Amino acid sequence: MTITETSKIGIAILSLYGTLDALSAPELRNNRSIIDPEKTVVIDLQQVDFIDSSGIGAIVSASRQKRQPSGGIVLACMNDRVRKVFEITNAQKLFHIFDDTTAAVDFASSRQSASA
Amino acid sequence: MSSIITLTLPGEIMFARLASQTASSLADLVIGENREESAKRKFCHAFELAVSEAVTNSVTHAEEFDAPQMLTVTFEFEPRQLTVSVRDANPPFSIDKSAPDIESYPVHGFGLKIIREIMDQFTYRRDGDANIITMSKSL
Amino acid sequence: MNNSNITLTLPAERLFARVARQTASSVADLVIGDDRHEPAGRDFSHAFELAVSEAFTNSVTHARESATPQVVKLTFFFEQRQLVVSVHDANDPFTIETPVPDIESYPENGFGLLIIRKVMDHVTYRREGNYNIISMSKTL
Amino acid sequence: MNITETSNGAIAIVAIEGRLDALSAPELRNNRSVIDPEKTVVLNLEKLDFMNSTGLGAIVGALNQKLQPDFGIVLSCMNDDVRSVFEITNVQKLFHIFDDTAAAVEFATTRQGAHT
Repeated sequence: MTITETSKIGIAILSLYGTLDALSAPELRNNRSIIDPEKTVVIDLQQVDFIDSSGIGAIVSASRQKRQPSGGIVLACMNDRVRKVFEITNAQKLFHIFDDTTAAVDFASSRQSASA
Repeated sequence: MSSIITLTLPGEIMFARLASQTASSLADLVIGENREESAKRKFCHAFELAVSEAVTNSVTHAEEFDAPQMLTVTFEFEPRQLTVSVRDANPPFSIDKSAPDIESYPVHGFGLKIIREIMDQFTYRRDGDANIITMSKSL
Repeated sequence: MNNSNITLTLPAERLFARVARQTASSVADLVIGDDRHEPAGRDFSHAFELAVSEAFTNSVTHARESATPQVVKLTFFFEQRQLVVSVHDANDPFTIETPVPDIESYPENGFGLLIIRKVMDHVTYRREGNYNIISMSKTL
Repeated sequence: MNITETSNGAIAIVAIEGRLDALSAPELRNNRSVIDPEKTVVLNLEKLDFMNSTGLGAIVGALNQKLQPDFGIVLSCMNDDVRSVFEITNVQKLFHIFDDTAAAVEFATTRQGAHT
């Protein structure tokens, strides 16, 4: 898996490409923006071709790093294969999920300023 | 440090496809992440094609057995090289057949030439009453 | 399509979870045949990708430290439109009757067996000598 | 493997999708337009992901059925993987190969016209 990081209006956007499983999960867990409790991060899952429970666990643990768990991680562009695994585990309940990164970033920045 | 992966399957034509896809995913691991796309693509395709040819050959030359024989495909996985061998219980054969003459519009006989062209090493040996062909390619 | 028995033996390392998963998907594609583009076909393959990825990762996570390298063996058996995959390892015994994780507590693990149970029709666990065998099957 | 067939005048356009190997080659060999000696066929290989020597043999075999070995089968849109199999075996010498299907159909139509 590769992670491309960009940022917009103070919000970090991590675009994941490839497989998010036990082998690649540590890469996400150790990402600097993920670890920073103050940083709100949008994770773009558009190019993720496979995710399993290790991948879900890494994303859930990312939100535990954040000062306000429900707003620190915002998800964007879930394809069907990714969405199915979120729904099986009910993990979609823990996240705000948007169809495109622009909407996700807007939401993230509104939450960021609201709680700053 | 090398790891051994073995795949055993019935000598039926549908399994040539399975073996070639397993070979391709192993080749993908040999390359790892930091290779650019086309080099990765070529290395994976080389193994997908070579194993497809080798297993197809084993299956198509196994007609005289009634029940399908089991084939064993063994991969030796190393940091910069992948070696794959295909073992079957067919009669002995030679891998030194020359490729067919193109002007005769041939429909058979390309498999061994393809393997020789895309693999670095390609050898054949007899082991008891089994054939073992071994192919390897390094990065 | 007669019945067919395929085995794949891999070192018990995370690196090889993808080979296990992709092989499972290829076998599932053989069972589906040409309607692999239909949603039902795609779901069937994806179910085995998930189940095998989870089972293999569990085996790796709980593999014992030992001199001899630990391996995980997968066997695939299919007949008509049913595929059975079983995962063998030499780890300590375990149970598949794990509770469903409570999502509100932001759990980080425990999802693996939940996913297997949800995507497969039948899941059984048994001990054979000093081997664990978890068998999972699904009918198209 | 899936085969979809369309036509343009007297030319049949046969598009192959997926993998052409020993398992799927019979489907191509038994295709009505491929078998018909008088029918000129453009084989559109755009969606062909993988082909081995058995698949190649099926395509050469198709050409052998045709009254016109020069243009009975015209090929279009090969990806690099498929092209490498043609080049390794030199079989590309036996075919006219085009980068897009429209050009292949035009070529086949003009040759067909010249011959009837």
